[in-house]
Amino acid sequence: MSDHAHAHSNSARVYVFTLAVLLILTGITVGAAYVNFGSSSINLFIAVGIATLKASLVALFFMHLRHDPPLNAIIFISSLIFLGLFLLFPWIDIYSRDRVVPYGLRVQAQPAAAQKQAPAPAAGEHGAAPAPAAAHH
Amino acid sequence: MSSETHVVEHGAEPAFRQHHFVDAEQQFSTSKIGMWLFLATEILMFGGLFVGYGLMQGVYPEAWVAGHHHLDRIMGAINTVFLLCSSFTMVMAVHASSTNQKSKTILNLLFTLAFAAGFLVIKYFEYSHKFHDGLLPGRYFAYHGGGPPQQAMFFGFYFVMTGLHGFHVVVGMALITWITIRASRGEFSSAYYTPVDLVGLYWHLVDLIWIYLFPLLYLVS
Amino acid sequence: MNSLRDWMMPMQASEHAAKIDNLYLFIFWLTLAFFILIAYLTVAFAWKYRRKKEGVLTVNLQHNLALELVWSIIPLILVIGIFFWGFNDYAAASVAPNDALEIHVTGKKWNWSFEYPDGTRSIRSLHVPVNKPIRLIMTSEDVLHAFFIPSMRVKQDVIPGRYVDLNFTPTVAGRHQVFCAEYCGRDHSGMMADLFVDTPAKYAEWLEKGDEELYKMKPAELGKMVWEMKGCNSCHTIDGTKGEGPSFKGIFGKTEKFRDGSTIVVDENYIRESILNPQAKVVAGFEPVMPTFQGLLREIEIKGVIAYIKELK
Amino acid sequence: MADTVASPQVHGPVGQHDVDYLHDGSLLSWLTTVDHKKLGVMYLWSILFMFFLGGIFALLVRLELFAPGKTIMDAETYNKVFTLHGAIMVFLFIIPSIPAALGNFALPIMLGAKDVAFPRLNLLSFWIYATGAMIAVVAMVTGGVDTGWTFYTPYSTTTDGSVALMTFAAFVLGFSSILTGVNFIATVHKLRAPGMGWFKMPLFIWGIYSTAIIQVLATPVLAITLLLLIMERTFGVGVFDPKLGGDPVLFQHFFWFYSHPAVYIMILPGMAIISEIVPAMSQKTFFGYKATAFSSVAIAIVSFVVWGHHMFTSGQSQLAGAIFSFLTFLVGIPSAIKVFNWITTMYKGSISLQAPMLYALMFLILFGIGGLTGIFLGAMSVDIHLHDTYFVVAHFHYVMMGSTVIAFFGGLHYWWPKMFGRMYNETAARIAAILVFIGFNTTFLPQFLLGSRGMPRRYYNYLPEFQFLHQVSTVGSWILGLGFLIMAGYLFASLRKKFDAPPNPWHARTLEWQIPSPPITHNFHEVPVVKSDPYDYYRPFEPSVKGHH
Ligand code: HEA
Ligand code: HEA
Ligand code: HEC
Ligand code: CUA
Ligand SMILES: [Cu+2]
Repeated sequence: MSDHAHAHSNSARVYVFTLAVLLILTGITVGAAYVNFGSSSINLFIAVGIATLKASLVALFFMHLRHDPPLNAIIFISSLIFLGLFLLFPWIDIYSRDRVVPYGLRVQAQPAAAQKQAPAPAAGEHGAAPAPAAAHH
Repeated sequence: MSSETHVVEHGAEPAFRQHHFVDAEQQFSTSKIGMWLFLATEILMFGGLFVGYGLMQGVYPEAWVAGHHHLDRIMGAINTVFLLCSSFTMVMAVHASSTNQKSKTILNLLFTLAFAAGFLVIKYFEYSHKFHDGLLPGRYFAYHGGGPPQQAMFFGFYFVMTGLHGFHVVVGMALITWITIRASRGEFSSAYYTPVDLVGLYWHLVDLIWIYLFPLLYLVS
Repeated sequence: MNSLRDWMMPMQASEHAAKIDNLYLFIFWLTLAFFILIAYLTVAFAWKYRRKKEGVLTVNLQHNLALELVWSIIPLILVIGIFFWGFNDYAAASVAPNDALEIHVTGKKWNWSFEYPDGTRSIRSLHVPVNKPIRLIMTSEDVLHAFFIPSMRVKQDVIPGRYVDLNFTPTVAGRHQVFCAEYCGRDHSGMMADLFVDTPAKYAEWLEKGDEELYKMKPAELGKMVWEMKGCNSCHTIDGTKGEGPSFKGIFGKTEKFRDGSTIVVDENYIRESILNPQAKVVAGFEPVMPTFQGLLREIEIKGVIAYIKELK
Repeated sequence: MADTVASPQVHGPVGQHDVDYLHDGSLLSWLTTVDHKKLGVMYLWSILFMFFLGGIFALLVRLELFAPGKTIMDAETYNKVFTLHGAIMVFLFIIPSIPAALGNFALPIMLGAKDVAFPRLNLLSFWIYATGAMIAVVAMVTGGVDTGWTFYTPYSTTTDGSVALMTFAAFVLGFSSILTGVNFIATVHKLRAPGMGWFKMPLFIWGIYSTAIIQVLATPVLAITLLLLIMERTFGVGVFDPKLGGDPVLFQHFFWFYSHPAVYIMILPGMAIISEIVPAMSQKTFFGYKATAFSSVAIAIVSFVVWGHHMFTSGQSQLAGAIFSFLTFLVGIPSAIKVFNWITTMYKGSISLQAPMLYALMFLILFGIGGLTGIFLGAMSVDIHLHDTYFVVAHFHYVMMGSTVIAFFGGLHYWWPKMFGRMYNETAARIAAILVFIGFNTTFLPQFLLGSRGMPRRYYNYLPEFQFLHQVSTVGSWILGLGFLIMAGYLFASLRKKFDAPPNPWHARTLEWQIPSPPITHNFHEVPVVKSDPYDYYRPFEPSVKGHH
């Protein structure tokens, strides 16, 4: 693209190429969303995987991390690592909370049987009764 | 007694260098570190929303599926393309300004602005469509088409996430306008194009966040 | 040693209290030792090496690997030990034995209410038999609260929209203090309850007869409380509007029509029958959905309801 | 933010740089100054005011608790007062205190730099702080806040008052903290003087640098948490409210992901000051320099993964609780390393017992108590009993007030001559220090006992059996107040004197002591060249700055 300095036309070519790959990847994600891979978590995995690929391309080429001093990449990556920790621990908590839903109550806790135990809060609004922990059983 | 050093410092130095930096190189790389640190805080801020969104999706999968059916994949995909292209024109602008191509810099910045505006226009149509259907966040959720009640929460996330992102787009556009003006005044050259570079980094981050927002909000079922 | 414990901690009144106290005391002595070490060295060095002459050069001590390893590794081992000790006791204390007596606890600004397996309910006082594992199944109706019994060494946040449990085996009969330990607004500090640990016989008697306070209340007041606490209010209003069941307002003395066309003048006996055997006569315009309260209401409470309905003119 | 770096800066005539920074420019010019020293001083006065305000609320809390029942205010007022006490002390005082006030002043000089990396960002950060403080004050007078400083949902989303405004204030203040952190990290990486390698940096820098890492990585999460809270209050977006399907325990995860690291935002700078005072006042090489430097970074990183220890009774899963408990204990180790290194540094020193050192000694003892009582709380079974009792209140006052604030005042006494060019009255300073020490322990030692005996916190009213200990505590708070009153007296008095402070009253060797007191606007006439380690007290002094002594 750049008709001006030869060395730079090289990097312009890299940008065009990057954009092309990004657009193709976008097409693939959208396409993949229409295909059922058998389980929604596979679809999720694919979508997030492609997004990560795209994000890496943007970071490496458009944001120049490839040529920058490593410190910038370290900053970028540590922010992702700490974000990962932030996701990890609440996730561990929410998915291992079973104990606190008392064994005997799981079945009873359905609104229909509400007459004999402490009334479910939110005055019987169905969805609002025993929340997160019970919901995924 | 210190005049000697001062002479050295003030020698043929460019006007943009601030007094506490030794040379332009140091100033440039310092600004970059500062920008990357700022981007890290942006990532963690948006990240908090992604964490909440992801955890709640695990808790109410049906509501999330039902909610995302209301989003228009095509619109989302077009917007993705817009932002990717704008990132490309942005990086071209940075490149042009670093190689002393003033008019090319300005042109690319204007392209970037145009793509960003296109993004907002499409967002506007998406939003007004949602408003019309009563697909509003939280308490204002007034959709009568049925489905799990936690869709209200899904749309809470949808509006907070896209709203915060949209806000960043607007801020980005303001910044781009500002450097376009400066570029037209001829303030940038291969010796000094830091503002273009930094705004570019910011703009790519806005793109980068959308790269995740798009599949997570529009595509995942 | 025990007197130190009794000075620092409340009475030990549950099976696992001693375990918690043992760890507490272990950490106490351990940290006290470390504290004395630190404080002694600090003060001693400050005094011994206080400046006597200005401008002297001092020795060059930069590091000493052996020493540094010692003071990193010894605390490391100690804290890992403390972790396992604390975790074990915690896990043991939070598992309910199979034969636990299950009592439901509801927190609501700013009261605790309790429901026993036989349907008995009480507010602000919890009765349990001694030496029997207790499992409290708790929820909140508004904001977070926390159920805290210092002498049992138990505490658990009570969360709206969710059931959490709390397990302990009381070993000392008598009255114990219950606090709300999670900030919940104006009367947070007044959100207390009494825990009465009774002998099994006394506990049974209490279930039968209820709190002494019931006998002190005016019948209509008691009736109002029953209406609120036993869930009558979920179907019966007191202002004349129709709920799932007929409103209580003005029914006493009124002639009631039934589904089968018969009629009756509402009196004490009819109300009593409606509570204990609701499907015997179903009021016209309503479904036969009212559950029986046979065994769930004490005689005195039924009398209270009757008195209350009489008052609702 | 881009423009903060890159705008032209016109230089005045050479002679102008010789004016001391306090008298350089009109009074009004302070408001738009980009000089890190002036900004440090402006922060200093702001946070001291906030400490005073928070302290007044603290005295009111203690006064109310002098007797059970109503003493001077009703329950609703009490709840607002302790909330404001906690929120002011945390968000407006202690978090900005050491980094933004003393750090801003000392850090660039200690590095041999003329300013921080982004001076205009520094100014922006100050004004964001001022705006946040203003919003907080508005929130206080328009309804107040009664949620506790932790803003737990669903109480905070349902109670009346200016909760949204107060959370917004904390949100704004967060950005101030973030920008300070960004600035310091960039400064440390890029503006070190020639010869100042990473391991030639004073330990104060290491501490502030570690703090800045936390500020940058944790504070954004607070921002988003508070934003979600505001959304929930105003739009009913129910992420945390169970009535809307949300999860209140998730709020606690969000809150403590920031607020636990935040307690290390408080203590690391405190430790950093102690690492400066102890070698200087003992005229001794720092023992275990590298271990201390790395332990700061280690604390900063590990502190991100222990937040669940505030939630052992919250209904989080046992597994999560166990992981958090384990990691909590690991944080104790780097702290232990530091404590032992400070003590060993004193060994065979030539220890001056002037005011800064008195504060350092107090710190060692009080942090010992505060840190070691953290071990009780980290043990899951014991915390079940102690959680949300006065034991916790006592623990965190020992680490925040007894350690960080004491270190802050130590640092203030240490750098006061440099900042303002005047010496304060040493005798008065020693008396005040001793009063503070006695008053502090009288106030908070009894609270451990209260807590272990079962007295819950945030209680307006209490059972008669707790009264005696509460009274002792209240009396202690008066002694403490008296100590601070005296301190305020002699510090203000010193400001009315002429400049009388020597450049280096403590015979310290870090760079800030090699320039005049108070420093000139651009700190150094020429770029200093660092040759020796910062604490080489075993050999004669080899200045890094030419022309000064
Ligand atoms: C400056 C602030 C600060 C600091 C530094 C700390 C330091 C520590 N804190 Fe603290 N903490 C708070 C501020 C702080 N804390 C606040 C504000 C709260 C309450 C918030 C609220 O609810 O409102 C709190 C609450 C709190 C809790 C929750 C209590 C509850 O609510 O139930 C816990 C539990 O684990 C805890 C633990 C610790 C530990 C293990 C450390 C460790 O880092 C301490 C490490 C130090 C040492 C251990 C001492 C030195 C070491 C030695 C002398 C060597 C020998 C050591 C051993 C053998 C172990 N803290
Ligand atoms: C940096 C943090 C910090 C600091 C320094 C302090 C300092 C003090 N705190 Fe605070 N405190 C908190 C942070 C802090 N606190 C937090 C986060 C909470 C929890 C809030 C919540 O639950 O949400 C809390 C809660 C808290 C409680 C518990 C309330 C309750 O749970 O019901 C109590 C009770 O005693 C208390 C007391 C004090 C006292 C007496 C001081 C003293 O050290 C104050 C000393 C200062 C002064 C006295 C002012 C300075 C004086 C002058 C300049 C001279 C003028 C003097 C006179 C007029 C006498 N605090
Ligand atoms: C699940 C709903 C429900 C609950 C809970 C309930 N009721 Fe009823 N009740 C009804 C219905 C429906 C009727 C009318 C049909 C009938 O007579 O069975 C009724 C009828 C009555 C009547 C007769 C009223 C009349 O006008 O003839 C009395 C008295 C009464 N209930 C008392 C009580 C008391 C006391 C309680 C609580 C201890 C209670 N009910 C709880 C549903 C309920
Ligand atoms: Cu209920 Cu505090
Ligand atoms: Cu913590």
